[in-house]
Amino acid sequence: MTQVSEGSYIGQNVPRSDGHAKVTGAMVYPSDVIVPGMMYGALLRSPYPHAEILSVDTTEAEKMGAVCLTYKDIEPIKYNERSVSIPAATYRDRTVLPDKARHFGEPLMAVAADTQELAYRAVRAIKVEYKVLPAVFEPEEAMKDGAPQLYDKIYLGDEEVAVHNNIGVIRNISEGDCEAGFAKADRIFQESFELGRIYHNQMETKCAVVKPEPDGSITVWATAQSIHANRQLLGRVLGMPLSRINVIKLPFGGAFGSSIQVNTVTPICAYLALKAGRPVKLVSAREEDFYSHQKYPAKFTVKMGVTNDGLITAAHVTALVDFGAHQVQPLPFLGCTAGWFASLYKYEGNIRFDGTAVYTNKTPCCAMQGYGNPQINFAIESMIDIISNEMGFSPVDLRLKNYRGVGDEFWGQGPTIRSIIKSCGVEQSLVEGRQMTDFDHRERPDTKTGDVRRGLGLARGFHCSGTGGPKEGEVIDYSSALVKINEDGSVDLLTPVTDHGGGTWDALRKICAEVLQVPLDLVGLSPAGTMQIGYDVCTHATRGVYCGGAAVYHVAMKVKEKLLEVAGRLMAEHAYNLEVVRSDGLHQGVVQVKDFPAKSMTIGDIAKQAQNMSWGTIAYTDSYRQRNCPPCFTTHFVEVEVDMRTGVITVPKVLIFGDCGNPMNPDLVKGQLVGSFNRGFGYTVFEQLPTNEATGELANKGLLVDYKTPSAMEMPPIKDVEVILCDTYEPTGPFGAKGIGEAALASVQAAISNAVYNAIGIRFHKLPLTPEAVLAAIREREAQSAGATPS
Amino acid sequence: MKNFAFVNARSLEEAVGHLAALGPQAYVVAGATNVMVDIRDGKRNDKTLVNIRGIDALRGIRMEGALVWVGALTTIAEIGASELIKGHAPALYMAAQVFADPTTRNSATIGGNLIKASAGGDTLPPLMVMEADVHVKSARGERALPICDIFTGLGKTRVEPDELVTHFTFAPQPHTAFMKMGQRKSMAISVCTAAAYATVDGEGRVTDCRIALGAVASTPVRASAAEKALLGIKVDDEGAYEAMYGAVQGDINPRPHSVRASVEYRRQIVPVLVKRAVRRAALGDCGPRVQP
Amino acid sequence: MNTKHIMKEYDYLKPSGLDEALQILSEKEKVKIYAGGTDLIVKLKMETVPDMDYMMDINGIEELKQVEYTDEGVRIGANRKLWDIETDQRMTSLFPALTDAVKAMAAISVRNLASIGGNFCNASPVADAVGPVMCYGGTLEIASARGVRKVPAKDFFLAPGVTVLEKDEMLTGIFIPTPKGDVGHAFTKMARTKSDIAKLSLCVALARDGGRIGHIAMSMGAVAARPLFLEEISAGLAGKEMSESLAMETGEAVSGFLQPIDDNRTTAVYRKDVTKTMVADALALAWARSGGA
Amino acid sequence: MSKHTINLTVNGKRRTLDVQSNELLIDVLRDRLYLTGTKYGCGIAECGACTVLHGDRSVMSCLVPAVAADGWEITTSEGLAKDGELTPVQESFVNLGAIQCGFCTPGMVVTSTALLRENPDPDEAYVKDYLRGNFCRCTGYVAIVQAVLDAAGKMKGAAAT
Amino acid sequence: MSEKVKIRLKVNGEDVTYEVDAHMSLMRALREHYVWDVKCGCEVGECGTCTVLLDGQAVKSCLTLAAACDGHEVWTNKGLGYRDPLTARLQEAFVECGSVQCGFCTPGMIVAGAAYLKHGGKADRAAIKNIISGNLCRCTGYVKIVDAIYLVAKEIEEGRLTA
Repeated sequence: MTQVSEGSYIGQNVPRSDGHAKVTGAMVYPSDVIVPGMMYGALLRSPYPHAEILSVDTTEAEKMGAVCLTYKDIEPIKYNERSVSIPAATYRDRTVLPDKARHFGEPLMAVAADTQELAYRAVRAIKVEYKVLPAVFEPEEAMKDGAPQLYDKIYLGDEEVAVHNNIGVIRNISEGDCEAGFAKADRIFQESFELGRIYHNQMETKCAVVKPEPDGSITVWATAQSIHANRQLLGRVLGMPLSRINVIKLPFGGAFGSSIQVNTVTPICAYLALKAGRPVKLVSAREEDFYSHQKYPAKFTVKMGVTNDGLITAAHVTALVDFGAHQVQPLPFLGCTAGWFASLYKYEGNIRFDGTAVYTNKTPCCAMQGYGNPQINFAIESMIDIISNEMGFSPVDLRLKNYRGVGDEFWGQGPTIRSIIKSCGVEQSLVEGRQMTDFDHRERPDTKTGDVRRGLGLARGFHCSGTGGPKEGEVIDYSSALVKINEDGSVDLLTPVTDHGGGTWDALRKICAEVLQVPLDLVGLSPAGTMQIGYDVCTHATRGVYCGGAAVYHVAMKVKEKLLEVAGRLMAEHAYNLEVVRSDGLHQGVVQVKDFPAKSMTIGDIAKQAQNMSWGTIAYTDSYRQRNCPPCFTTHFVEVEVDMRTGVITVPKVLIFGDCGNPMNPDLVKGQLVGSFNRGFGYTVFEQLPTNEATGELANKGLLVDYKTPSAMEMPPIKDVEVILCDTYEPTGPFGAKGIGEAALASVQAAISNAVYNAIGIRFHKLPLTPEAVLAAIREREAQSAGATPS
Repeated sequence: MKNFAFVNARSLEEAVGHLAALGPQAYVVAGATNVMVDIRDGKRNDKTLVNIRGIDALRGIRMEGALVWVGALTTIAEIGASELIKGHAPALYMAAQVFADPTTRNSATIGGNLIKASAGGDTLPPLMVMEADVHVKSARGERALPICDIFTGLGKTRVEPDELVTHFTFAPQPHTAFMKMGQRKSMAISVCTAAAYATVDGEGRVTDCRIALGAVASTPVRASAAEKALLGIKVDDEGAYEAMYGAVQGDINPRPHSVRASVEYRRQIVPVLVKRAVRRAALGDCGPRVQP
Repeated sequence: MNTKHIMKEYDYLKPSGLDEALQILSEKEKVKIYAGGTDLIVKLKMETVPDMDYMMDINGIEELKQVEYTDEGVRIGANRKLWDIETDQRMTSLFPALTDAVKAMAAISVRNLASIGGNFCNASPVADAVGPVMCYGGTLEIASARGVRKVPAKDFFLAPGVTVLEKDEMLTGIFIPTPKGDVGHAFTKMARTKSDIAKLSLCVALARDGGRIGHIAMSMGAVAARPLFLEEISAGLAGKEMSESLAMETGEAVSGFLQPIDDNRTTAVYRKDVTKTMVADALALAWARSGGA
Repeated sequence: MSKHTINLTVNGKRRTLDVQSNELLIDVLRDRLYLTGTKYGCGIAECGACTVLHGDRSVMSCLVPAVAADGWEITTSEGLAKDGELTPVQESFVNLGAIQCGFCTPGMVVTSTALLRENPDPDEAYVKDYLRGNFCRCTGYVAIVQAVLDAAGKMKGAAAT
Repeated sequence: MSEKVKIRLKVNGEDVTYEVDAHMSLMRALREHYVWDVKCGCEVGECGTCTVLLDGQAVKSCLTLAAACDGHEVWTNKGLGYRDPLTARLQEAFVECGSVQCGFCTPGMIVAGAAYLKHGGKADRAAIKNIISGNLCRCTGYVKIVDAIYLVAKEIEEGRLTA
């Protein structure tokens, strides 16, 4: 889509328009919404990982003035909290409130009361009798015959399906001929990798405020990555026409996938509000939020065949995933994981993926920045490092030889969504990074001595920009926009796309301003709710700018067409002889005759004249679907220091390459890459969520005091955090843009782990690399070498 | 800024105690329909509101010996629904039918109507033609005031700040009637009102007569000139009222520049109301058509 | 547990003087003292404060916030805020291990609230400020309506959350004697992140006697049920010639002595392992700071 | 449960409130004074989103019983900018990309304000240490530290001229 | 500044405690506590849109001193609609008869009408007119409002509904 004009905002650093509101505390997040007369909600959460509810007595709580909600008040409509797939590919296993607890901390009952304190006290006044059932926490255990069963049957689309051995989903994919590929190889490598559960720890806990309106409709403010997904699910579980549900778009305190589905609290809050006939606000405490959703853990076995000249001839991945007590779409999760795996390297077209996802009595898993990508990337990029080391290849060259780049096929979100790569910054990243870090001269681990050992590691990754493919598949992906020119030349932009802090909204404003050539500050982002604007699937899959922006581009182009048509009537010129240019002097967009700028009118004058003539508002609204899902690439060169005596890993230096096509706002792109590095560092070295198997409770009890992520102190010195944006242009993106969000995390983990290998010569197959794990590995090696060479 | 305190009087004794202690600071609230408006308009401020609404002893309608007893807290709705009042004081009954609107009548009290001492207070002319006594109580003692000389000016009465109106008494009088002229039929402050007491002999000549008028001067007034002019006339003789038409002009002094009616209009309307009130009083007709 | 709301019901009292506070303690049952609240409020949210009918706020008592230097040493009011201690230049020069320990605690916005006395009375085995006070030979001043008594800091703790304080007593001040001679101190801490609770903490305070160790005191946090004062091992070092091997031997000895546990922060194995190098390093650091070669 | 009348000065305005003994300052600010810039993130002083100024010092309002804040002078993120004009710290946060989702931003800005009042000439290590209790999940902190250093530079420049 | 008075009352069946200014009207007190179906039209008793039931009697809440309502029971249109089948029916009748235009007078009209019916009011158009004569409506011309109350009165008379 069109090149940018001279003096364009696109590619320029513009201070974010919501900055003022955010630094002054004025910004309203869902948990800040105050509706007069509102009640406060609270949840009774399961004290057991697996239990039947035998009886419930809410009498005491009701005497306290609370409105109580149990499964008896709920229509037992089965649903899946996430609705990105078409219904026929969606497993449904849950209701708004269950009659059986399947994980510790699962919401079982809810109350609303006049004060938050009263609500909490009322929850404690509810008497519940449980029949405690045996629980299962590990997928291998869960699949055994005789293991406690979470479900007998669930639904796939409208079909009832039986669940055997807690296996929720199996997804096996194979292309080419793996056996033939392995036969062609000179060496076969097989390794296993394990990534545990982590938690989003988004700053704002999940919450909802629901207000019953006088006309019987409801207004909803919630932590939500998709207002329309929330509306559609609420419509379904409440049995309400969608025209009665207005989910309002608000900024919220961080996503990372945590609100990619309709959060469990939201339908509960809606039910409470409708029962009470009053607005209800339901905000999770942090210790509740921990039990809401977590990142998918994964266990992989990776087998690769390589020829002596460094050609990867085949790859086979088996994946075992424990997704907890409910399905938040592990089926597409496995498909995506297969896609990320398949799209990293060519493998001569010989791939096989065997994925199994299993129910356990743990918190349900949902997307968290990558939907399987950081998990499988850690395995594959560790594998590439292993192969390089074992076979004596340069890790840079092995990647350059095998990566999928321009002209190759890319699986956006699994096998059904494929498009051809048209822009790619992989080569630039690898070649420039190799030079900047002097990568080829890094020392081998066995030459290093001392208490603190330094290492340099590399990994590369990507993510799709959206989930569009040339063929309509099983995944829904389109966006909408409404653009209207006001009578003073300013522009209203409505978009259903949410912004999680990455600056998507400013990017969309820039696209609109660029198409219509109006000063950026004249493009206002109008408040939007599901009643006001068309559908957008979700701000997920790194699609905000690429897909949401394309919809804005498409609609703004239509508005521009109308504008020129109206201008033509006023100026007695053919529309095709006219063009729009921005006039910073007039602080207006201007329509002028091509090559004769003396004849011109400001957009404000045109719109006002159109009004005087009663010609109508110059506006348009439509939806738009991208037919590609171009990968945005990242490459991480990470230096680490490992303290041999304590096992502590620090990162003194990092070099990050990001390929987001033409960046809308380079500072904000870099900000996402640096933020992702921090989270990746946390994922790799700090974060874990062990379960106390005696109680089913998290070992940290959901308290941040025992869930540490790297703080400002743990980050490298500012001067040693370098981010380079690749010089690429995506022909299918709005003004050449792709995404960056999830790609930014994909390769952090493997890069750190590979650097640790380079520092101390120990390969880690399991995250996190806590000081305890690292020191234990060092001690184990010491013991082995002491055993091998007795002194 | 509005500045009020609030005390609740649970008994008559408590109430007069509060009034004694507070003196002019006290501001008695009963039905509150006048009080709320005056507070809102800023006519009164820096007062202690003395709530007497809960004193049941001040409520009720009954015969006390030969006299009709009406508690000061009795609402206009209660008066308007009372068969006793309908029989013994038709004028008061009729006034209660046109007082404000049914909803307001559920709150407004007869005592409040007196204390407001508005020139157009609907219950006042009926009480005057019945020469009711107003009973008040204070810490100093009790006394009865004849209603006809209780009003000293607009909003002013001879009731002292420490005194509380407790009840009204009057002799039963079936030959009374009340007529009201308002800008509309409800929620209308009177353009003018007339209450009449009139008895006739066998030939239909007026033997005794009392007239009281509302909204024709700064207070409700007795129309003594008109009363004289009516004595001896035949009530069903249209022409006989001519003298009264002239005489009554001396009894009234309508306020100029009123938003509700001009002086000239009132002077024309008053004798009409008097005539109709006298006729209906003489005939004992307290039917629904209170308004012309 | 509820991190959004305190579910406990209690009355709040705010005495304006020490006598009034002591009177309250002697007269009322189930009184908990609120100084900085950084432990108490969290515990109330965790619902681990079973016996509390009254919260007594001692922030109205000025004398508990004061610090006084004399030739003998320093007396720190029990309710002196950590931030006031760490930014006190004289404190830093006299008792660097104490100010280092304070700086290693939590976040600035917590240290602005938290008091040093609270760090003692909370009686957590991980309390960072406790080790230095013990190693400096500090004494705690305990008052009640019955009078005042003094207890050596090392004898203050009985079990997790339990101290020698009687129910009518409160900690009013901490006295630390000025170290004499060629002294060297070190405080080190291992934690997951910089503002975290310790996996391990260690304090060493020694006085050098030429090439030999004179007096020495060592303590460790987060390795036992209460702050651990390594009395015997320390005593065994006095008079010994300082050397690298002595430092390492001591590390081994301390590690061997410990019987730590696994918890959310780390493992027993890790604690025992890292203790070795931590002790050796800290000893060497304190030695160097005392001017020793 | 005892009830108390407290006086607070919040962002320069005197406020008199009746509070219960177990009420927390964060809730009084958010639910009763509608100053929702102060955020709940964890409730146990692990994230710093609820940081406010008590005089010139930063404190976490999730740890402070409202009754114990009687007499305090409190500044929240809403009270820093005067007449709509951002403080140097706020301005640098906006200009240098130190904000993403913005939920930590009020606490970060408040803590940074205390920092610069304490030390107008901080280095990177000082800033990182001062902000170590303020959790941000989006930015990776680099831009935040840069913003504070930038604000310090601007303030020094302004003081010099 | 006025003294604060604490009053306990029953509002729409719920026991509540309000802290009100000594001079505050019941209408203001209700609205401050989010009972918003009690509308403020004139605040001097002229329009009737603030009509509520106080101990079963229709009163204009703007002319009622809140402090004096301690211990009393208040019902508003919304609460009656939830709990009282007669009012619920009357509300429906208003919708059926097209008695609602802008809707601002409606809550007061319905309370006045419900009070009439509860006190045995007959299907008598003149009486109905009289009973709502203190309720101002600027949209409808009253006819359909009278119709709605009449309709329900008729249903009661015909035994299809109990008053």
